[in-house]
Amino acid sequence: MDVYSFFIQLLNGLQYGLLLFLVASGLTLIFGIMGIINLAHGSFYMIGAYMAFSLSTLTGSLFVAIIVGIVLSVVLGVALEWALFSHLYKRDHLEQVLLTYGLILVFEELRSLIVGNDVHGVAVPAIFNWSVPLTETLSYPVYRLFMSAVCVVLAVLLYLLMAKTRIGMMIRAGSSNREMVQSLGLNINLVYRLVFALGVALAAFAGMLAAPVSSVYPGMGTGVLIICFVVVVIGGIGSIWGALVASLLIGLADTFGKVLIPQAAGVTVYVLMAAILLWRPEGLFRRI
Amino acid sequence: QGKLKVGLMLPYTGTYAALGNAITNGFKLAVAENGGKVAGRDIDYFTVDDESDPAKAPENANKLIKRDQVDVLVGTVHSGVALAMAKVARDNNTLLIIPNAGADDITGPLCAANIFRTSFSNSQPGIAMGKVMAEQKKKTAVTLTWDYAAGKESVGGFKEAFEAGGGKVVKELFLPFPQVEFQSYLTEIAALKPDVVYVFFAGGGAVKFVKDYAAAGLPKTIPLVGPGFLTDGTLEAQGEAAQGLLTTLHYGDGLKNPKNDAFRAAYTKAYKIEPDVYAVQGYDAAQLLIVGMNAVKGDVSKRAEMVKAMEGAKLDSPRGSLALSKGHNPIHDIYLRKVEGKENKVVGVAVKNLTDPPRGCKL
Amino acid sequence: MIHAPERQDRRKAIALAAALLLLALFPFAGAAFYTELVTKVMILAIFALSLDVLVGYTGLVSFGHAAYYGVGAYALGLLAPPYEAANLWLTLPVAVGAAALAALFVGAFVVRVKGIYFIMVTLAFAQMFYFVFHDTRFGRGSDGISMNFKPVAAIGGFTPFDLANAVHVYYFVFAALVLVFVFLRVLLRSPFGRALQGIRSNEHRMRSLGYPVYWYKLASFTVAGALAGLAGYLSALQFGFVNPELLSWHQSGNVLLMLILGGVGSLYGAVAGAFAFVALQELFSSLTTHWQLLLGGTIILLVIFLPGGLASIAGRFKRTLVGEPDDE
Amino acid sequence: MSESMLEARELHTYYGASHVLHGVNFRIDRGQTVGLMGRNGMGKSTLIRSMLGLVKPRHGEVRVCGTDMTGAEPYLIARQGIAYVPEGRGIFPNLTVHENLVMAARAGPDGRREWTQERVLATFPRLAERLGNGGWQLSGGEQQMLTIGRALMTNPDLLILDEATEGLAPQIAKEIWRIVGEIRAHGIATVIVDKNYAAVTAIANRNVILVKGRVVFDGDSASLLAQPELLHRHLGV
Amino acid sequence: MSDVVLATLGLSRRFGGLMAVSGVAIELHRGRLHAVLGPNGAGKTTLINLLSGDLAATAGNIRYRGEDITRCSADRRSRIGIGRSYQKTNIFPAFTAFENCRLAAQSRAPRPFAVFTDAARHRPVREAAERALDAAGLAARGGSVASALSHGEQRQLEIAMVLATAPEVLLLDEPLAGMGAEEAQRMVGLLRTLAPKHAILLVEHDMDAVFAVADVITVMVNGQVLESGAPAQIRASPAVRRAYLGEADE
Ligand SMILES: Nc1ncnc2c1ncn2[C@@H]1O[C@H](COP(=O)(O)OP(=O)(O)OP(=O)(O)O)[C@@H](O)[C@H]1O
Ligand SMILES: Nc1ncnc2c1ncn2[C@@H]1O[C@H](COP(=O)(O)OP(=O)(O)OP(=O)(O)O)[C@@H](O)[C@H]1O
Ligand SMILES: [Mg+2]
Ligand SMILES: [Mg+2]
Repeated sequence: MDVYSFFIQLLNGLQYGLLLFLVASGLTLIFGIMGIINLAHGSFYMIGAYMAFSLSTLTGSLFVAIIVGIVLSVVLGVALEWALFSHLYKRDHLEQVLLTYGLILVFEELRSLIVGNDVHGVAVPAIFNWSVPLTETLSYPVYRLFMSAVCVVLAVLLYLLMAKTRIGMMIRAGSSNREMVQSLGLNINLVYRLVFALGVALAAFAGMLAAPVSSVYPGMGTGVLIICFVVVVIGGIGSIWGALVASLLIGLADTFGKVLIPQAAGVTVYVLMAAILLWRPEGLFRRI
Repeated sequence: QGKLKVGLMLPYTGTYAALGNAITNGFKLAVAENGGKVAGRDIDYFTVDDESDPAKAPENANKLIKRDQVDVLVGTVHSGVALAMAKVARDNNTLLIIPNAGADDITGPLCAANIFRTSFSNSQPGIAMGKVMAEQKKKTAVTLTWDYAAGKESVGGFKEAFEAGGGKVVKELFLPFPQVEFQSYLTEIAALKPDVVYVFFAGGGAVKFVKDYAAAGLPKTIPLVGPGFLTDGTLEAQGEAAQGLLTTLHYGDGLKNPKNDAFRAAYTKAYKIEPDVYAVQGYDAAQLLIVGMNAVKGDVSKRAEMVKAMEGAKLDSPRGSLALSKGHNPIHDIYLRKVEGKENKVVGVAVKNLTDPPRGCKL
Repeated sequence: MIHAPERQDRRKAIALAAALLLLALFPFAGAAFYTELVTKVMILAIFALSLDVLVGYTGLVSFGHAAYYGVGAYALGLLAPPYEAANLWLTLPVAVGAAALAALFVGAFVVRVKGIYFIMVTLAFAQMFYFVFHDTRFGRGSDGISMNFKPVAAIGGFTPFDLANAVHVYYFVFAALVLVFVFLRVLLRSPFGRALQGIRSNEHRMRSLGYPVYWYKLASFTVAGALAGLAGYLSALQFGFVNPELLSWHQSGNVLLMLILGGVGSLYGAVAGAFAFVALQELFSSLTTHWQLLLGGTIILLVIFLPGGLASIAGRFKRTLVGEPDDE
Repeated sequence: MSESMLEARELHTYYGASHVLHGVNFRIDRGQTVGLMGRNGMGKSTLIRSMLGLVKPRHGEVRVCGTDMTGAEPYLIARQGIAYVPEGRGIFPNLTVHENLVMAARAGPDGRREWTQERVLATFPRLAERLGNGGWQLSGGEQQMLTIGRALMTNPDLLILDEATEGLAPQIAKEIWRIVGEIRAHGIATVIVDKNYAAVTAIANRNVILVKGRVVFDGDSASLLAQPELLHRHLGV
Repeated sequence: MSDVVLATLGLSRRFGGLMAVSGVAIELHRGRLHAVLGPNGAGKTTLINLLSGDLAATAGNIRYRGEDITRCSADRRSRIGIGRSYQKTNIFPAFTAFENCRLAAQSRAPRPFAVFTDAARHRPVREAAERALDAAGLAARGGSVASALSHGEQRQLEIAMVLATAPEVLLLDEPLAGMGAEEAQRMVGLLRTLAPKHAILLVEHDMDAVFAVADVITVMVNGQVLESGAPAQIRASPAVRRAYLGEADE
């Protein structure tokens, strides 16, 4: 590999990693900080992508679609929390796994009933619909760069929210002792409802943002979910920074794995994971 | 003679649900055109959703064969499931007609007297495209596909024909199924600068690849080609990025022949949607069954006679003419198609009466 | 009141005997398809039992248990020579051993961590195995392996039963299920089993009471893996086909579902859960092609309204009829 | 006449099938200090938790500042100006000392902000040294101080201390009693559960003794101390 | 001296910049009850954690009956006879009080890895558990699920579990905390009966109890030993009064 391709591959890896981060951050928020295991997270990503498709066809603009989509996903998040997840905080993880597993099936079937099983594309917004030439044959789509920038901004915002605000403290406190938070006169139920909705919105947002480059297809949620699991496992549960570092690592491992050892491309990230767990059983970072 | 029991084992949920439905529609249309009967017998359909899950395939096939005791089994889309079905059908000596799955092995080493296919084999479109590219005097090619049987067979067909015509495949790239993160491969392709890139993807992967390929600015210098699945049913999603792509398949839009015109009219009338290649394959599956049944006057116990009639069948298919090879695989024209707007316009015949070499079939 | 538990025990014993008899006579009903279906259910029951050791008794919620099921199945797939039959007595121990080894390897990593993290790490490792079979030449790829012959049970020149015969397979699996059940029953009542339950309740205290917790957990993980491998082997034997989906996380999810259907932490529950799961699946898929929607909805309702699984229905029913028992 | 802060009327509480409180009447008025006593397992904590909405009583009524709040969400009850120091500590282990305090900070129902982080740290200098440490890293006594400090940060009208001096060094325990005296001077009511009955009776206006979920004594300290046989029979001293 | 059971030398533990325990030398004798006092955060619990193996020492060593156990795991230490209780209740919430103790006693049974016997049938283990419950005053509550016990009862159970493991060395971290006056008295009585045959380290803030049972007292401040000696000497020490008991104490 010449230096030039090396740098382009590096860029590929980072960009892929940042996209992973966007999904994984919502996951680590709900998993690690709220203490709920939510397998349906991938479905929210899928729902986001399908919303981007339907809404942008309807409104003609991806940005309008994203704004409407965020509102809708917050509503969805609040409704789900109210109807289902609020019953789960006191239950054990096994039941959380199953309930959210059931949700995956439901969402996947509903998707097939409502929008069918076709693959759809979403147009890249006109202002980003151009590419920067890198070599005489290869150019890089600007939209991908834009996505990466959005991811970085979100990472910083999320970190600030969790680590520096009272809301963040309340969320973390709630994951260790809900009763006590209530006894302090704080409405933890409301906070959790909103945080859950935030997590859903993050996943859906990731789906919407990624829709133009990933296209929209059945089963897209589960693929993302699994790799995000690996991100959270490597990064350490509940850590935003951990998720960021792990996403980038996986992005790079995956990209270079495909180029350098194509025979084992599917397993490179898992080997990476095993190696990291051997060194740090609880992931790279634990908590914020 | 009671009703003829037909088991339809097809995907009705999941990624391939649309294909399963189209095949079913096509099959039933042919039966309806035959007066709703086959050799005078009414039909009892038994449907099972195979979910495109090979792990459930043996059980699902058993359900139809042992529980429902069907006379003939029709299915399916997914090659892995079809392979498992073929095995069960062989073990139980049940007549099986495959309306889509392209795994070469089914009509190769695994071929059997009771197993027929009315669709295609994976290598066929590849062979045709390889030949066309060689004729266009392309010297070098790179191939890319998912690392699974269908992809490898398709690429294999391309490579064989392309290199036979004097070209050279400089690199064969594979990525794990069903990953869709292509960026690093695009970088690799840009570095290799071949004359043409042949890929096999379907569904979501096909959409994403075509778009990524265009976004990377590659089509300007390196043309992209592939089997028809690259652009079938995905043009809506691929939009601009797919314009002008060349693909090969045994069917296409704007194909002109009387049978096709009639078929399209009838199908649209019956189901209110446009037919696609899968509907054609389902339609032909029923046509083939009708030929066999007529030869034995509806008496399925005369299996040998029935098989003989089916082997000799010359079907008037919407795709043109359709005959069967020794391995019970279609012999048909493969068309060269070009994407124009939302259509895969047939621009010519890539190979006439293509029959792929029946490797390993002991029939 | 004093006699209630005894009476309950007697009732349980009668129910158990009836269930055994029913299963033993089932193939004589002559419905070939259902014989095979029940065979499959019994295999799943072994699988569910093996997971119950972890989830119900050691408190390790593994979301990657399908990996060992798959390893057991693949062991047969890979060992089976293409043009002749494999020997049951050679391949079975190898399959169980391979699954145990895989579990030992993964367990060495994962039993060090807890809670959600454990769930995720087990899943991630299961995915690793999935991709080993899915993406490498060794595992022969995503299309799976189909075996042309059933293994033979020959010992020397003597072949006690014929595994190409579905009824023989049925009894073979039935015997395996009974053996596994009895084995676990004894195991979980032993001091070792009690220690596992202690670990489930409070691992830290177990350590300070002098139990080498790590090794207990690892032993439990390995035993569970080995039994899952046995189930996987039997499934490969029954269907003559293996593919990576055997190791997929849906499979892991389904077996967890069986546990919760039957009630976690009870061996009867695990077996009942397997039956209930397949029954639900058959029922729903006969109703509509969108049966996954029904299944998903059922799971959700079950988790919210019936946390104790089907086993708790009787108790609840009694309570609504008789009312809350008061201690006064 | 004094106004009631928190009141339980004929409270019956169950844990599943076991009946723990049998018709308890309990009342604390604004500015009062009440000692709640009884042996282990008599229902002291259950009474407190029932009044705070953390356990739902099956019969009876809970009134907060005169309004019926039976079965209300705990946070609504707490917002009436009630702070709770639970037995066995209830710090947030995954938050730092500073965060534990900050997240609780709130003005009292009347807008008072007498207790600030500075004041809490001045009261418990040990906490000031551990400000950036995670809650899980604190010693038992430090956790106890943190719980009390955190309760004070809500500037309550009523402070409920369930075994608040457990694990505190004698010096610090004394400091707690001093604080109770001091806040009483500011009109803040306190409910104290503590095994050190001498310290409690010294400071409380009223004492209530629970036996097996029933009130067997309700009166002022002087009359309790005048009946040593009561103390012996019900508290074992 | 032959009756030294457990001895430490220069034992230290650092948490970041904080020396929670620093250079502690302490000797536990069979037949002697050794109390450790100190203000909150002095390092008492950390010391117990170091002795029991819950924490690893950053410096110094621990010898048990002449053998260096500084690097031994917590479970190994428990098996060779060092038992501990926790300041923060640490029990099996889902099990009955009896089963809590039975599990504790089982860890001493000859073959804890035994796989093919019925645990509940093991007489000696059962009896040990019953004895321990009785000693801690919980005999009547053996059948109650631990999580349903009141706070004070859970504290009693905490002690019962240590007793059930029949250790030679008892490390007790505030055993009286949370117990009512009567239960505390009973516990003091229990400590007295245990003392002759065991080596006991007692961390406790209840001064009455400590001065009633202790043979030796060590006072820790800021991780270091401030003073060590007989109860009378400690009570009289001005340094101890200043640092711990409080100026105005009797
Ligand atoms: N969560 C629970 N589930 C079932 N029973 C409980 C629960 N909590 C307490 N109990 C029972 O209720 C009774 C009263 O308990 P409570 O905690 O109120 O006692 P207490 O007076 O506070 O005792 P202590 O001084 O030991 O804290 C006890 O017998 C206890 O066993
Ligand atoms: N894991 C830890 N990380 C950082 N600091 C710690 C950790 N554990 C304890 N400490 C600190 O070490 C010091 C000693 O703690 P320790 O628990 O030993 O005190 P203690 O003497 O038992 O006090 P108490 O009487 O309050 O229980 C305390 O200041 C505590 O904050
Ligand atoms: Mg209490
Ligand atoms: Mg301490």
